[in-house]
Amino acid sequence: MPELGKYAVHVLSSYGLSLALLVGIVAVSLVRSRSVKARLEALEKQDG
Amino acid sequence: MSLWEYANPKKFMSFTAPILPVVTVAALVCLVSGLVWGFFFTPEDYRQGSTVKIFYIHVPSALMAINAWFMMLVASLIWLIRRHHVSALAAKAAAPVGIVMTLIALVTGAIWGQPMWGTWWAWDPRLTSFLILFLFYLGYVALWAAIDDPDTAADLTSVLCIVGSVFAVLSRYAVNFWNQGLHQGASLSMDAEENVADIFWYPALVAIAGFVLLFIALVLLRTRTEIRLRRIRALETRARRS
Amino acid sequence: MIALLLRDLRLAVRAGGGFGLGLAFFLIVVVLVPFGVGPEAEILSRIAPGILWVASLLAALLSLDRIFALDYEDGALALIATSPLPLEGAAFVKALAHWITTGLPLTLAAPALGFLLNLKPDAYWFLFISLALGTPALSMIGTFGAALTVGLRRGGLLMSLLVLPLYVPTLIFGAETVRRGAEGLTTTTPLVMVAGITAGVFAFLPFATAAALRINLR
Amino acid sequence: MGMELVVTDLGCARGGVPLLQGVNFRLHEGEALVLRGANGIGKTTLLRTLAGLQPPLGGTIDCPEDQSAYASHADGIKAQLTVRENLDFWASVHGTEVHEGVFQAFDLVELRDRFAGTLSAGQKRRLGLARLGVIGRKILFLDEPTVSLDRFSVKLFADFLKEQHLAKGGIAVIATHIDLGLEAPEIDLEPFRAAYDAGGSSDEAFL
Repeated sequence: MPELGKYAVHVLSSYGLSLALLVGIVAVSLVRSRSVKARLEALEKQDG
Repeated sequence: MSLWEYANPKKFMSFTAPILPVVTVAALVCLVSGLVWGFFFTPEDYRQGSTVKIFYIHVPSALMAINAWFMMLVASLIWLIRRHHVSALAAKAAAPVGIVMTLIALVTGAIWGQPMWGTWWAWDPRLTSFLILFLFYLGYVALWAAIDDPDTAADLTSVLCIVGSVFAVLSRYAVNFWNQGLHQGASLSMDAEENVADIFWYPALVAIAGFVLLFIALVLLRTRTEIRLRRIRALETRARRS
Repeated sequence: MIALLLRDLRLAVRAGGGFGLGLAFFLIVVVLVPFGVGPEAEILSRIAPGILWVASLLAALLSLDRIFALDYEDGALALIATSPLPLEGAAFVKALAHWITTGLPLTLAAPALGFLLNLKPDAYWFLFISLALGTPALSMIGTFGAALTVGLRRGGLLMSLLVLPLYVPTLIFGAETVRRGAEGLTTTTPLVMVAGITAGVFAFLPFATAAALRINLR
Repeated sequence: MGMELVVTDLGCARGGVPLLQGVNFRLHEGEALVLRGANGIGKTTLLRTLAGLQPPLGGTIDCPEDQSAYASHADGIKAQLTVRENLDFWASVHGTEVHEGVFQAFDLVELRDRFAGTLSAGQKRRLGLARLGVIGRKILFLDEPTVSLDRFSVKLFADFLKEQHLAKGGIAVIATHIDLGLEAPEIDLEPFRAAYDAGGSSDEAFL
C-alpha cells in the first residue's frame, strides 16, 4: 500500500465513492437490461 | 453499407452484440490498470502530497461528463434531422451515465480541493459549472420521463438538449466571471501540460481510455435495453390493435 | 401579432390578477429574507443585489406555466397555429406579454424594495438597469420552458426544473452588475453581458419555442 | 381553373399508430365533403392533418397556401372576453373586419357584449362557429361543428355554410353525425382504415 500520509482519508474516500457510483450505474444498467430482455423474450415466445 | 444503415434498430442490435463484450473487457482492463498504476506506482506530488492520486479519477470523469452531453447533443441533432430512432434512444441511454460521471467529478473535485480550500465544498468556477451541468442532466432526464409518446419525447428532449448546450457553455463562462478561479487550472489540457510531470501523465491517459470505453460500453448496453423496451411497446401496441 | 399581445394583456388584467401577481410575490420574497437572514443592515445590504435578483427570477417563474396552458386547453393554441400568425411570432408576443405583466412592474418596484434591504445608494440605478435588461430574457426563456412542457402532466413543476438552470447566466451577470454598482466599480462588462444574453435569447428562442409548440400540438 | 383542394393517397397516424391510409378526394370551389365513420376511426386526425397541425404519414395534400382554417370541439373562446372581443381578436389575427352580418347569421346580436364565460354551451358553440364567418378563410376543416347545438342553431349554421361560404366559392370538409341538409357527397372512412400492420408507424422500425 503506498504511503498516503495525512490525506489518506481524502484519497480513499474519493476512490471509494467514485467506484461505488461506477459500480452502481453498471449494476443498475445490467439488472435493467436483463429484466427487459426477459420480458421481451416472454412476449416474443407468446407472440411467435 | 453506409453508416446510416446502423441506425436501423435491428441492424444496430446485431452489429453491437459482438462488440459489447469486447468494449466491456477493454474498459475494465484500462480502468483497472490505469487506476492501479496511478494509485500504487506514482510518487507523491511535492505540493499536494497523496491527494494528487485523486487526479486519476477526477480528470477522466470530468472529461466524460462534458463529452457525454456533447454526444447527446450530436445524437439529438441526428434524430431531428435524420429521424433515426437509435440515435434518440442512445441520447436517452447516455444521460444517466452522464449524471454519474458528473457526480464523480463533483465528489472527487470537492474532496481533492478540501486541503487547499479548507472546506468540503468551495464555489470554485470549474466545480460549480459541473454542478450546473448536473442540473441540465436532471432536467433532460425528467423531460424524457414526463412524456409518454416516444417520438414526441425524443423531439422535445432534442430541442431541450440543443438549447441547453448553448446555455451550458454560457453558464461556464458566467461562473468563471462570477468567482475568479481557485482551481488548479486545466491540469491536463492537451496543450498545456506545464504543472503535471510526465510520470503522472501516462496512467492518467490509460484511466481516461478506461472511462471512455466504460462510457461506450454502458451506453451501448443501455441503448440496447431502450431498443428492446421500444420493441416491447411496439409488440404490445400491435397485439392490442390486431 | 399586436392583436395577440393586446388580448393577452387584457386577459391578464381581467383574469390573472394582471400586473399584481408577480409583483406581490416579489414583494413577499424580499420581505421574507430579513426574517430568515436577520435584520443586521450590514449583511442585508451586502446580499441585497442577489436577493432582489433571485426574487425577480422566482416571480417570473411563478406565472410562466399559464402562458400556454390556458390556450392549449381551450384549443386557442391550435387555432393560432392554423392562422396566418406564425408560431414564432406568437412565442415572441407571449414572452413580451409575460414581461409586461411581470418583468416590467418588477423592474419598476425593485428599487423601492431596495430600501428594505438597505441597498447601497449608488446601486439603485444599476439595479433598475440590470433588471430592465435582464427580465425580458427571463420571460423569453420561461416561454420556451412553458412551450416544452405544455400539455404534460405536472408540467409546471417540470418547467421550473428545466428553466432555472437556463436562468443562471442572466442571474450571475445581473446580480454582479448591481453588486459592482454598489461598490462603485465599473459595471460595463456584466451589464453588456446581460444585454447580450437577452438579445441572443430573443434572436433564437422564438424558433425553438415554436418548434416545441408544433411538436406538442401534434 | 378556380381554387381546389386535392388529397392523394393520404395516410395519417395518431400517437405513431397508423389510422387511415390511401385517402383520395378532390374538392372544387363551392363543394363540401362530409366525413362519416365510427368514432375513433380517425376523422379528427384526418382533419388535423389536412389543417397542417400534424404531418401526414404518406400521400400529399394540395391546399392553397394560407387559405384553410380548422375548427374543433375546443373552440378557443376566452371566457373573460366578450363575444365581440373574441371575434375582434380572430378578425385582427386574420386581417379581416367583424361585419354586422356575422352577428345576425349566428343569432348573437343581443349577446354581443356579454362575457363569453356567461354563455350557454350552445351559444358558446355559435360564437365558435361565428369565428369561421369572421376570418374569411376559403377552406374550412370542421370537426363535429354542430355538437351541443339545438335544431334551430343547426339550421342557422347550415344556412351560413351554404349561402355565406359554399355559394361564395368556399370549400368545406366536415366530420359530423347529423344531416346538415347539404347535398354534399359523403365519404365513409371505413374502407380507408389502415391495416393493423400497415407501414409507416413509428414503431415499424422495432417490429
